[in-house]
Amino acid sequence: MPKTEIDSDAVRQLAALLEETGLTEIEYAQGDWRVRVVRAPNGLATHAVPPAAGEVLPAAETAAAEHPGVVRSPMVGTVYLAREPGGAPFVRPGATVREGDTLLLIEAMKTYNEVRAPRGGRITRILVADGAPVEYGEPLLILE
Amino acid sequence: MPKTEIDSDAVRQLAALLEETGLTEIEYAQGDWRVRVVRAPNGLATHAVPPAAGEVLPAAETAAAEHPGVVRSPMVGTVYLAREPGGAPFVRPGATVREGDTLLLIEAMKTYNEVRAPRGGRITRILVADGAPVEYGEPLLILE
Amino acid sequence: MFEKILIANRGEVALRIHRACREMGIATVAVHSTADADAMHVRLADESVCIGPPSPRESYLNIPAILSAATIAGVDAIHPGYGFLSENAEFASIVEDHGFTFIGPSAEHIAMMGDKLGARARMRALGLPVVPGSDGPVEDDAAALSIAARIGYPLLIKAAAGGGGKGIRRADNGDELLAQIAMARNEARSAFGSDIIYFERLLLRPRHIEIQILADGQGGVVYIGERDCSLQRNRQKLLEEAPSPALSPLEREELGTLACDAMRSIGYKNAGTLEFLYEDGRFYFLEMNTRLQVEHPVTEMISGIDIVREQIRIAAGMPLDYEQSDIVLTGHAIECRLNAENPVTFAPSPGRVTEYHPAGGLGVRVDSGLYAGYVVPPYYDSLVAKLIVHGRNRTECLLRLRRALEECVIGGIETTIPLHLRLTNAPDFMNGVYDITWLERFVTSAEGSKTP
Amino acid sequence: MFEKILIANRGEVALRIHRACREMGIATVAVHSTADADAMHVRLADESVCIGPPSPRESYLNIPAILSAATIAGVDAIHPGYGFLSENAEFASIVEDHGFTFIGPSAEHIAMMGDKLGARARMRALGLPVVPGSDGPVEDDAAALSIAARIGYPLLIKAAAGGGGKGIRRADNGDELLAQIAMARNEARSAFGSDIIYFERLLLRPRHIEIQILADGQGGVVYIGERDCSLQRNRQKLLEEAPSPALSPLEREELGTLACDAMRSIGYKNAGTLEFLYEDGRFYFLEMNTRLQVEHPVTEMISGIDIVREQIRIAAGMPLDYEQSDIVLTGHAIECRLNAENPVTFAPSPGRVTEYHPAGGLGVRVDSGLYAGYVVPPYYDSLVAKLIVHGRNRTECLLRLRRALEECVIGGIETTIPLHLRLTNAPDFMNGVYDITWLERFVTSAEGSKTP
Repeated sequence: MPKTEIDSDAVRQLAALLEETGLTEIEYAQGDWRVRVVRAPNGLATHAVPPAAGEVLPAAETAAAEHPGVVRSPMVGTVYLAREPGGAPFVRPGATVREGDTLLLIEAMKTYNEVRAPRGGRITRILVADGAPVEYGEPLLILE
Repeated sequence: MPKTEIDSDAVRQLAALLEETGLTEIEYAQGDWRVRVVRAPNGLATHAVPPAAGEVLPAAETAAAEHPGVVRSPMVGTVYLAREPGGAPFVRPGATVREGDTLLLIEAMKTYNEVRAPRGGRITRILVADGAPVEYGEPLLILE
Repeated sequence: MFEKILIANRGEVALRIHRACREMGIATVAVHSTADADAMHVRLADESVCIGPPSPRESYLNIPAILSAATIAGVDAIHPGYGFLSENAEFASIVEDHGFTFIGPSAEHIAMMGDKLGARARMRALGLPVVPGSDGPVEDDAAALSIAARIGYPLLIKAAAGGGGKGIRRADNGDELLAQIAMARNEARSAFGSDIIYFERLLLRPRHIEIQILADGQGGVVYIGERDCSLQRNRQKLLEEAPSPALSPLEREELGTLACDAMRSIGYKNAGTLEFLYEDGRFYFLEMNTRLQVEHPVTEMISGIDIVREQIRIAAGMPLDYEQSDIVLTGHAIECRLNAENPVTFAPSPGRVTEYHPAGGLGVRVDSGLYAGYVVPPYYDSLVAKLIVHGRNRTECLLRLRRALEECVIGGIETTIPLHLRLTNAPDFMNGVYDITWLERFVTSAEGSKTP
Repeated sequence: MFEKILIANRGEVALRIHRACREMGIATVAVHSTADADAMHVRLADESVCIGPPSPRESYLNIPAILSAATIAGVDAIHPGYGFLSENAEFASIVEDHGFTFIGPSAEHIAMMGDKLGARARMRALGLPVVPGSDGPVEDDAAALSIAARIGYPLLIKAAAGGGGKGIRRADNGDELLAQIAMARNEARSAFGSDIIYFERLLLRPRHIEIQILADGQGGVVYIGERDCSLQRNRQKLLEEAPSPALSPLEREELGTLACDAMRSIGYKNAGTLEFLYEDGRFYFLEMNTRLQVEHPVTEMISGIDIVREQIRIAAGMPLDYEQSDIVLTGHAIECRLNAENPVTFAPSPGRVTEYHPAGGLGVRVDSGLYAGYVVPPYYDSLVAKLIVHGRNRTECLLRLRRALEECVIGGIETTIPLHLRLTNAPDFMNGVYDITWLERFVTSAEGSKTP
């Protein structure tokens, strides 16, 4: 018998629909193709405790956080996009950079640490504002 | 008949999807090929507490408890299979009874209560011993 | 001491009794309806016996079934908890007739206090202040009008055999009086099988303050301070605290001493609670509960005394091993009743508890039979958990209570947690300035009904 | 008082600190590694900042990251908890240099007590009894042999810069001595960067007894009784109780007063613990911990004093608002450390907690960051919950402890609960007859290692 090809995206889509609609089970059939997804209502980890307060990372950016080209902050600190206040930013969206180019500065304990490009590429998005605080691992920009 | 060829990859893929999507069950069918993967959710009720101690109903009889012909105890008390100690039992396995026939006695608070046949039929099993304590709803015998 | 005790109740109080027995090395037998087969106390008990279907009448109020279970399990004593058969004199005497010990007072004392009117007269004769009233049954309308005129309006018409707020009606003047009397008699007849009624002056802004006593029936009687249970809705307590923010040490001692003297003179045996109304510095005896109360933990928290343990010791014939002077009350305690109800409409919310995470840490106690996956049955009381918090003073207690409420997670059903959170931020409550009419106004106010 | 405090720790102690702040109306900032993003205290804190990857060196020991977080969040003070940076003098001074308040003692006092050898000499000079020993570094082998001859065998070779049991070796005679010295120096050099060693008489059957003190640095110093921490395995405490079953009130007062005098004379500020060995009615000062201890709750349970709250008040410059005579110890308390370990082999057992149901009821306290669905990370200490039980006396406490342990459910991972259950049934423990060598023997005995 031939190896079956699982339509993962369809399953993911149904799982998302479960979440969105608050359903616990969806059965879906099309021709001879049929799938059923179930989520038991009880004991989901993150529901058993109050939601995290004062999260630093806004929900809007979680999508960006998943992007393969994301460059993350190597430390806790304050972001500076330019060498000095009002100066020209190191990079702008659309800019092309070579590996090792300085992308921005992160100030921690009065010392300015340069964040350099891990590889050559094009800056498609800058996710942080000048002077914004960032935590470890927070997405800074997207380099494609 | 040839050995079935298990599509392990498909199963692994679905298992991974379970994990990824947080689902607890996926049923997937394609043509005559069909697979169902389940992972018991966290915090199932009965796991979250110690098992009941001193259960009166032994596990062995739970099967009988499911039997459609089961006759249950209408009260807490002590079972007597015969009118007097050492006397002939009201019914024996294999016996045929008419609706209303006395099946056994249950003594509660020094009064003897007759348990009568809810319908005519044949006694296939007696699930309690003479003089045994029974709780409400406990299976007494099977009448088919 | 007893070797095995049957717990003739359900829910958190059944678990409470099981814990006390466990800690005394006494085996427990849980009797339960088919709806409670998965209850926590049933799982923890040494033995369990199913005694009937969900309907309380056929299970938790089913005296023959409970006694059969006691006989089969071979127990020494039966603890009735609160509610159900806990203040049923007939049950108490049948239990004793069958050779078991009833963990509670004598049937006579239950009957004595069950007759609210007789109890009131009795306690009055023993020196306890009572609410001005008819001091006896009200016969005909003529008598009613003259008695009412003496007492003054507004007044309450109450059923002599009443309880739980049933058969109680208010009259603001003579015209209302006769109409209300007729209705009160009908209610009383159908609810309690007796249409005997009496009058009581209606206090408009009183606090509900109750004295906890312990009496060993051998001359040993102590009071363990009071509880302030003024936060009520439809005469149902929602939050209780001890000590009362309104009582002075002198008032506490006077009232406590009066209560103890009365108990000693009637030879009472068991834990007991004397309920009073408190207004303008004066106390009025309402009634006595001859059983454990839902709110007993706040008294335990400030006194260190395990009241259920004491009930069991007393029933086993042991004298109190301390005197009034040994009882020291430290700090402040508050109990929140977490009911399976909508926190605004109070509509019952039974069903599966999907997540359960009680608060923890210093000064926090949770009494609850809940667990993740447990299904709250629709047949019984909506109380599913009690959060009890202790602090060195009322302010510390309030801050800790707020902290603990924020930590509690009960998922899948609605509970009164949001209401309690709003309460802990209400200035009147924070200042301890409230009476038995306050909560009704609060829950209907914007502040009290806004969803958090 | 502070408005915002950064909690520079993780696990149950981070939650413990958060609760104290919450109850004082102080906002909290949780700093955490990527492995702790879902931790309970992170969820409850007002703000959270991820400071690094799982490795403690890059997160909870990462001073620049923690200070950056403190700056960004704009906190007033930093609480170090226990372990990690709590006894790091450099951290304490850097924190103060950056204008934050370190909730703990001065860097000088941390350094003073961090040098075990110096601390021992210092405390001895201040009148505290110490274990007979070399009273200073041991230079060469000749000196070693003569000093050892004076002290007598068996003796312990210890690293001056040591701690946590590292670099400690035993010698039973002169032959062993020189060989063990060599190994001890090597261990010490690699572990602490210093090979300075000293000798100490080895007590064969001592108890570990520690005095809890509070000092406000303004002359106010009190002791809050002792804790008996003799139940240890590989020098790791497993169960602690207060008061000690072995100590007399007179001994308590004598030792407590000595400790307070010593603290007063060095001007110590913060909570602190002086550890002693106790054998044949004599005490020997071991070392002082200048931080909060894991087992602090047992002291809180018998004294009603919130030690973390006191730490914060002291750091804010407030004097103690009570004196020694105000401190009353009531009843008995025991703490069980519930570790994510196999209860027989003690192999770590990290992973997903599928069910979590803590014990409840009267006299039971649980300090834990666990919840159903939480994943215990493999990178840190295995302590996941502390069960603390209080009773009016040791017997009541033991029975309540057994009851509570039976109620605890932690599913999905292995824990030390079964071992604690066996402990509560061990006659020696029930009788309080044990020393620091007892637990090692118990866990390897049939009784101690049988699966329940």
